[in-house]
Amino acid sequence: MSVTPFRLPVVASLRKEAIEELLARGLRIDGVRDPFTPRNVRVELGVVEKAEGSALVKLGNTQVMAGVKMDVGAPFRDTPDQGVLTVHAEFVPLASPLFEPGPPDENAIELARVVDRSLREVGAVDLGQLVIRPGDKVWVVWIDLYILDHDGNLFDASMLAAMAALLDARMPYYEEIETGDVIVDHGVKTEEKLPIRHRVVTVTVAKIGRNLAVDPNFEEESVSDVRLVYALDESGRIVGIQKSGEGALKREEVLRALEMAKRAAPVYFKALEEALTPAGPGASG
Amino acid sequence: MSVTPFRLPVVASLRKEAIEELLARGLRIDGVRDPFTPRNVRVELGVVEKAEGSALVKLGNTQVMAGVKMDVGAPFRDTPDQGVLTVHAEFVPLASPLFEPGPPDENAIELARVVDRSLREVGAVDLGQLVIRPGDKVWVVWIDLYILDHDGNLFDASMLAAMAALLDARMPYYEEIETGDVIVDHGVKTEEKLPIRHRVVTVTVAKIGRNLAVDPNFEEESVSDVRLVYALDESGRIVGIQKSGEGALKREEVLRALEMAKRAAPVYFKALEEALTPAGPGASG
Amino acid sequence: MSVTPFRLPVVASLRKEAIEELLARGLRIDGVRDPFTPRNVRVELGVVEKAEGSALVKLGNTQVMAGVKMDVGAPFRDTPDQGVLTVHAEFVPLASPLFEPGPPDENAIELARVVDRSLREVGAVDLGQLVIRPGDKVWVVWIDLYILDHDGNLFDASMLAAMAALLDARMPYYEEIETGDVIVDHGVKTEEKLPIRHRVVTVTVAKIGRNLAVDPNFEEESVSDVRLVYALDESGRIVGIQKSGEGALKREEVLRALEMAKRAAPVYFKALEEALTPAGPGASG
Amino acid sequence: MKVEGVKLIREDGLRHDGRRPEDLRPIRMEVGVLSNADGSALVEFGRTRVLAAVYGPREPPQKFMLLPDRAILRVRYHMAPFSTSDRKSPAPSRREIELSKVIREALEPIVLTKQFPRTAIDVFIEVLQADGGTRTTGVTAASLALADAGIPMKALVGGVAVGKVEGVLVLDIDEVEDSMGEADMPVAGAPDLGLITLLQLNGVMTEEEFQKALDMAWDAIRRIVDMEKEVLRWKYNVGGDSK
Amino acid sequence: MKVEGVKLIREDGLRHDGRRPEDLRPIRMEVGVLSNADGSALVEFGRTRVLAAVYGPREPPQKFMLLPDRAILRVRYHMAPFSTSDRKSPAPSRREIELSKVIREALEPIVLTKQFPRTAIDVFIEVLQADGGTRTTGVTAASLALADAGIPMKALVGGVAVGKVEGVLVLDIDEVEDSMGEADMPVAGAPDLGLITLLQLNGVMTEEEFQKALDMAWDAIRRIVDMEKEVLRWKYNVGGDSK
Amino acid sequence: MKVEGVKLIREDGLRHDGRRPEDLRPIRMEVGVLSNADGSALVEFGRTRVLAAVYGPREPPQKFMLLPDRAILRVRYHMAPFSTSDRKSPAPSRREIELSKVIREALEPIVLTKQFPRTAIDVFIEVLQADGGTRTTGVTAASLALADAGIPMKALVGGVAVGKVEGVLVLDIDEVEDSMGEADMPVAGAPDLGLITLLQLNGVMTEEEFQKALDMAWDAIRRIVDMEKEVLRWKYNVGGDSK
Repeated sequence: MSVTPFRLPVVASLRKEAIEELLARGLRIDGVRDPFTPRNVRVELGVVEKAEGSALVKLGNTQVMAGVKMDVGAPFRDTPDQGVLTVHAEFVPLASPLFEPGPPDENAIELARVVDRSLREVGAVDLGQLVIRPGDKVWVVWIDLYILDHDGNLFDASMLAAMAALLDARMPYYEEIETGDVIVDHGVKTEEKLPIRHRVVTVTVAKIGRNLAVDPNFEEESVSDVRLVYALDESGRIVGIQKSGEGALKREEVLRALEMAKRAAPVYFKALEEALTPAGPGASG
Repeated sequence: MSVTPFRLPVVASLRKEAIEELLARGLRIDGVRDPFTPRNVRVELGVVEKAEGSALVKLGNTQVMAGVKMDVGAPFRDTPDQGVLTVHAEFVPLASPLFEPGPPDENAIELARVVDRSLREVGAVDLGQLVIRPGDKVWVVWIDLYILDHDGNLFDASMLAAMAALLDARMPYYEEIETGDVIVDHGVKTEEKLPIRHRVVTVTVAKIGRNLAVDPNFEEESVSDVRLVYALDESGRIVGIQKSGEGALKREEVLRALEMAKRAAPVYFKALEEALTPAGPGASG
Repeated sequence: MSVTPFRLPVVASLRKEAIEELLARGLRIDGVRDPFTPRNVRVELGVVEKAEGSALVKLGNTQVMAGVKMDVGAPFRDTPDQGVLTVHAEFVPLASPLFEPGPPDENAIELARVVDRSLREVGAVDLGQLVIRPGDKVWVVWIDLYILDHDGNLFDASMLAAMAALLDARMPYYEEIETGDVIVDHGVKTEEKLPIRHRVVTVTVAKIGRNLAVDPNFEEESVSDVRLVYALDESGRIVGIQKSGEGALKREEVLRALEMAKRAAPVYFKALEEALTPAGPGASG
Repeated sequence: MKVEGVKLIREDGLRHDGRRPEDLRPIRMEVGVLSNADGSALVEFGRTRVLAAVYGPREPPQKFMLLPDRAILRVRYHMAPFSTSDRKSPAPSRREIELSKVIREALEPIVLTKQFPRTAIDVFIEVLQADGGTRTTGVTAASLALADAGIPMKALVGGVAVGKVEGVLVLDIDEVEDSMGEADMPVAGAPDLGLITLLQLNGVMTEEEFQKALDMAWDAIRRIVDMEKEVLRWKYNVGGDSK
Repeated sequence: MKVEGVKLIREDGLRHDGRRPEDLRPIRMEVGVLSNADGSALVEFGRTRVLAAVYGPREPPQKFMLLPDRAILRVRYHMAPFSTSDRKSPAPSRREIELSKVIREALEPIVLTKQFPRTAIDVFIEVLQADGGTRTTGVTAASLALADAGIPMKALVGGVAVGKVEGVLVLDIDEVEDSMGEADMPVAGAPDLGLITLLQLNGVMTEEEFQKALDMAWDAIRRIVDMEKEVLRWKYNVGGDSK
Repeated sequence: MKVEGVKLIREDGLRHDGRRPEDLRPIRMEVGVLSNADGSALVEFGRTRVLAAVYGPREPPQKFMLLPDRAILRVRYHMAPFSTSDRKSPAPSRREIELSKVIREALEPIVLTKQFPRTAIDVFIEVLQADGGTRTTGVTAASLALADAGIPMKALVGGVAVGKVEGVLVLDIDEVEDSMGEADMPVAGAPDLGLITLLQLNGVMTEEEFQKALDMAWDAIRRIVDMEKEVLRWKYNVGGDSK
C-alpha cells in the first residue's frame, strides 16, 4: 500500500519562497547555477576491488555507490537465450535522517525499477552475449545501488553510478568442469568487459512552483511538487520516463522539461567519459 | 498467536435483541427468510477467461470470486502418484472495512483450510488422474478464493465458488518436449475437464442467542456466539466439520444444526447445477 | 539493528546491593553456593523418542531441551566433503515473561551461533564422516535448542543440552534406491552413533559489580554488567569465547574468569557423563 | 507466453485484433458494484478487468501517519492470483509496490484532501484479469470509485497506454502488443484541468514519436473521462436527461 | 513416512498398538512444571507430549488490542522442530495458525474473562512430541495450566480425537491411525457444563457414524476431565483426601 | 573461494602478503565524509573498507523503546551486497544480527549515554568491502564517527583481530588467513580506560596462546586508538600543532 508521505522534511516557507523567486529569475538557491545546469558531478571507478565493477558518484553532496556482481545462473523461462540483469537499490540509513533500516520501500523500489528499465528497454547491455549454455546457464548481472548520502536527485546519481559500474566491470574467470557445472572464481578478474551497447543517463527535472529546474538538490526536491525523469541515450533518444511525486504537469511543461533534459544530459555523459579516460588531471573537492 | 478479536463490528443491543426475537419466532432480520433458508444465491461461471476455471458467487450481498490455475510441478514426496491441490484465500481490503492489506490472517487461513479439507478428504478431485509422470511431474491445481464483498457467511460462498470454478475448469494445452520438460500454454484451453468425482458444499449454521439459523448475514454473524460449518457431499455424507467462533454448543444443537444443514444443502447444489446448465433463463438482480 | 535493551527486569536496588555484598564475601544470593560453583545440574537423555537425539538440561530452575534431527541434503558448495551442522535456538514464550512469540531475536541468534561455533571450530562432530556421496549428498544435522524455563545462564544450559543430544543421537535407517536418491526412515533408528570427536561445554562467568561469579541465575544476570562465555573441551583447550552484555572487562578479569571457567567445567562434564552411564541411581529434585 | 510469428501490424494496417492504431478497445464501466465499500467501480478495457473500491475519509488503525492539514491517500494496486497467465503470488511484487505509488501520485493532484484533515482515504484496486493497461484502467476505476464514494475532486481522471509496435504508435495496447512491442507509455490525467498526473515510458521513442504518443493518449483520455461522466450521470441521474 | 501394509484393525479386532477401539492411550498429567510461568502443565497421551504455560492476567506490549469489558485470550499452538518425523520449520505454519485459533475458541467459553478487563491472558502450547491428537492434548494441557495459574474458569475442558480406520470408529487415534485412516474428529468440551467447545472433522462420516463418534469422544472427555481434577486435587490438596 | 595450496606462513616466517606476524595492514582513517550524518568516518584496514555514520541524540520513530535515565544505542552492522566475493543478500543475515549486538555492546561502555535521557544515538556501519576484520574495523569507524558527531565518550575505542595460522599467532588477519586459519579472535577496547569491550574467539587456542593473542591485540589497539586521536586532532585541530 502506498501512503501519502507523512514524515516529510520541513522547509521554512520563507526558504520555499526564496527558492521559487530565485528560480523565476533563473537562479538557484545554491547560488552557483542556473535552472539548466546540474551540480558538480564526479564519477570514480573501481572503488570496490572485490566487485566485478564499481563506481562512486558524487553529484553535489549526493553520493551513490554502485557495485556489479556476476554469477552463473539459470535464464528466465521466457528468455532462455539471454543473460539476466537485476537492479537493486538500498537506501541505507546512514545516508539520511529520513531513512530507517529495513527492506526497500516504495521509493527504493521505484528507483531500482526505473534504472532497470532505462538499461533494459534500449538494450544497454547485450544480454544475448551473456549466455553460457542456452536455456540452462547464463550470466546473472547484479547491479546494487547504495545510497550513501542523500542530498537530492537520487535518480540521476544512481543511473550514472549504475552505468559507470557496468562500464568498469570485468568478467570474472570461469571454467566449465566435467560435470557440466561452471565454476566462477570471483578472485580473478579477466580483461573481458561487459557487452555494453548504449550509454544511458537520466536527467531529472523538478517543477517548483511554476518553474522547472534540472538536478534538484534535497531542499529543492522537498519544495517541488513533481519530478519528471527522462532517460536518454547518447543519441538523444528517450529510453524511459517516470513522473514521480504528488503533483501534476501540463503538456507544455512535459515538453519543456524534455528540452532541459536533453540540454543537461551531456554533462553526465562527460563525467562518465572523464572517469573512463583517466588521462585527465582528476578534479577534486 | 491467536488473539480474541478486538476490532469487532458494533451491533446496537436493540438490533441484537430484534435479531434474536425474530429468530425465536422463526423469522430473520432481512424480513424474507426463515432460519432454514439461505439467502438468494447465484453462481456465474467463466468470469475470468484467462484462468483455467473461474466463478463468481453472490450469496445475498456477499461476493466471492474463485479462480483455478493449473501448472506442471513436482508431486509431494509422500504422494508421488497424485496431483497437487492447493487452496488459498485472500480477504482483500476492498471487501470490508474490517480487512486490512497484508498476508492472510487466521480467518483467511482457516477458511482456505476448511475448503481444502472438504474437497480433499472426500476426494472431490481425482488427484490420481492428474499425474503426468509419477514421482516427477504432476498437475498442480491452485484454487484462489477472492473475497470481494463481505456480508457474512464467507464459508458457504467460498466453498461454492471453489466447487464451481473446479467444474468450470478446462485443462490447458500442454506438450512434452524432447528434453522431458512439459510446456504448458495457458493461452490455449482444451476441452478436457478436471476429474471431479464429488460435488461438495458447506452449510454454515449460526447460533444466535438460543436459536440456530443457516447462512447468517454479516449482522447475524456479528451477534452470533458460534458457527458450525458442515461440509456435505451430494449423497448427504458429512465430509468435514468446523466449529468456528468464541462460543460453545450443546450436543443437541450440534445434531440439530446437522439436520438444518442437510435441509439447506440442496439450495446450494441447485445453484451450482443451474450455473452448469446454461439452458435456463438466467436470474438477474 | 541492535538496540539497548529497554524492557529489562527490574531488580530492587536493595536486592542488587545484597547480591554484590554477598559475592564480595564469597557467597551467592541463593544461599547454597560460592562464586565458583554452578547450580545443580541434571541432564536427561532421550526425552523425545521421535528425534534422532534429545536431551533436557535442568540447571537450577533453567530448563533447556535440545533435539537432534537428521536428514539427507546437499553439502555447502565450499565443503563438498563434509556434512552440515546447523544450530537453531527458539526462546519460546512459555519460558519467560520477557519472551514474545516471533522469529529469533538477537539473543536467540547469538546463543545459537555461539553454540554452533563452539562445536564447529574444534570439530566436535566429525563432519567428514557424514558424507554419503561427496559433493552431492551428505547428512544434515539439525540441533534445535528450545528454552523452556529461563532462570539465567542460557548459554551453559543450551551448550550442555546440545552436546548431550548429539551424544544421545542414533542415525536413522536409510537406503539408497536405484534412482540414486536416498530414502530416510525416521521411524527406525539404527544403533549407529554420531561421530563425536570432542565434548565441549561452555562456562559463563558474570561480572557483578566488582566480582565474578560462574553460572549466574536470572537475578544475578539482571544485575550483572557483562558475561564472559568460555567454551572449553575436555582437555581444557579454549574452543570459543563470547563477551556478552553492555559492560566491559579488564585484562585481569578476563584471565581470572578463564581460571574460574576451567575450575567449573568439570561439573558440567560430570553431569554429561552421568547421563550417559545410566548405572547411577539418578539424582532427583 | 511468447507467441512466435504473430504479426502485430497486418498488411492492411490494422492491428492483430482488427483495431486501427488509434482505436480503443471496447470499454465497460460500472459504478456501485460492491455493498460494503463507500464507493466502487468495475472498469474493463477489452479483457482487462479492474475493480476499485474506496473507503473513507476514515481513521486508519495507524494514526501516526495522519496529517494535520489534509487527508492522506492510501492506495493499493494488487493483482488477483488468477488474473495472469501464470498464477501470480498474492504477496505484493516489486512491480505492484511501484504501481501503487505511481497510481497514488496520479490521484493526489485531483482529490480535495484539504477538506478532510487527520483522515485517510483508501483506494483499493484489484486487477481481476490482466490483458495490458492495468495501471491506467486502475486509475480510471479509482476515479469512478472516488466519485461514487462522494469524495470531492477537482476533476475526474482517466488513463490509457500508448504503445509502439513494429514502428507504429498504437492506442490502448493489450498484453501481446505490450510484451512484443517496442514501447509502452501509460498516461493518465485530468482533461478538465489540462493536467497530466501519470506518465511513464517503458521503451524507446524519438522526441517526435513521444509528442505524437502524448497527443494520442491525451485525446483518448478525454474520451475516457467523458465516458466516466456519462456513467456517473446515468447512475446519479445528474442533469436528469442522460440516455 | 507412509508405512505400507500395516493392518490398522487386526483380526482380533484390536488396533495396531493392541488397544480396543474404545481405549485411550496411557495418559500422564503434571502441573506446575515450569518456574517462570504463572501456571503450567505437561500432558502426555501415549507418545504425544505437550507442554502448556499460562501468563496473566497481564498487560501485553501492544495495548491497542485490549478490551474494556473483558480480558483477551492470546493463544499460541506451536510445534518444536524436533517433535515430528521430518524436522518442522519453527516459523508458524498455516496449520499452526489455524489450530491456535481453534484452541483459543475452545478455551474462550470457559475462562471468566469478564473478571479481568483490559488485560491479556496468554496461553502458550508447545508440542514437544507429536504422535496424533496434539490439538486436543493441547486443550487439555491448557485447561490444567489455566487452573494452575489460578485463572477463574466456569469448568475444566478436555479433548480427544475419534478416528475412523478401516471402517471402525476408534478413540484417541495416534499418528499412524490418523494418516492412514478415513477420518479424524477432534472434540473438546466441558462436561460439567455439557458444552462442546471444539469440533472438527477431517474425513468422511455418515450421520450415524458422526453421532456415535461424538458420543465416544464425549464419554472419553468426561474421563479426561476427571483425571485433570484428580491431578489438581493432588497438587493443591483440595478436599484433602485424594490419593 | 578456497584457495588450495596457499602457504599462509612462508619459509622466511612472513605471511602470505609479506607482513610479519605482528604487523598491521596499511590503515586509513577519514572523518566527516558524509554531509547528512551528524558524524561519519571511513576506515580501511588493507582492503577492508568500512563506513560508519552517527545520527543523534535524536527521537526515534518508535518512542516506546526510550529509556528515562539514558540514551539508547541503536547499532546496525550491515554489508553491502557487493562487498563480498559472492553477492551478499541485502537482508540482514544471522551473522549481521549477532555482530550488530556485539558491536553495540562494544560501544555501550564508552558512550556517556546518561547525558541524553529519552533519546537514541544511532550508529550505522556499512561494510563496503570485506577482507577480514570487518567487525573490529567497524568498531574503530564507529568510534571516530561518534567523536565526529560530538557525542561525549569516556574514551575512544579501537579494534583488531588476532588469528592463528599454521600454529602462529598473527595480527590483523585478512580474509584468506581467517578462512584457512585455526582461530580468529576479534578484540576491541578502550586503552585509556584499560577496558576490553569486545572479545570473541572463533577457533581453538591454548591458555598460553590466548594470553599472548590478547596482548598482541591490546598492543595494536593502543596504536589504532592513537591513530584515531591523530586523525581527530588533524581534523579539529585540537592542540593546534599536529602535522
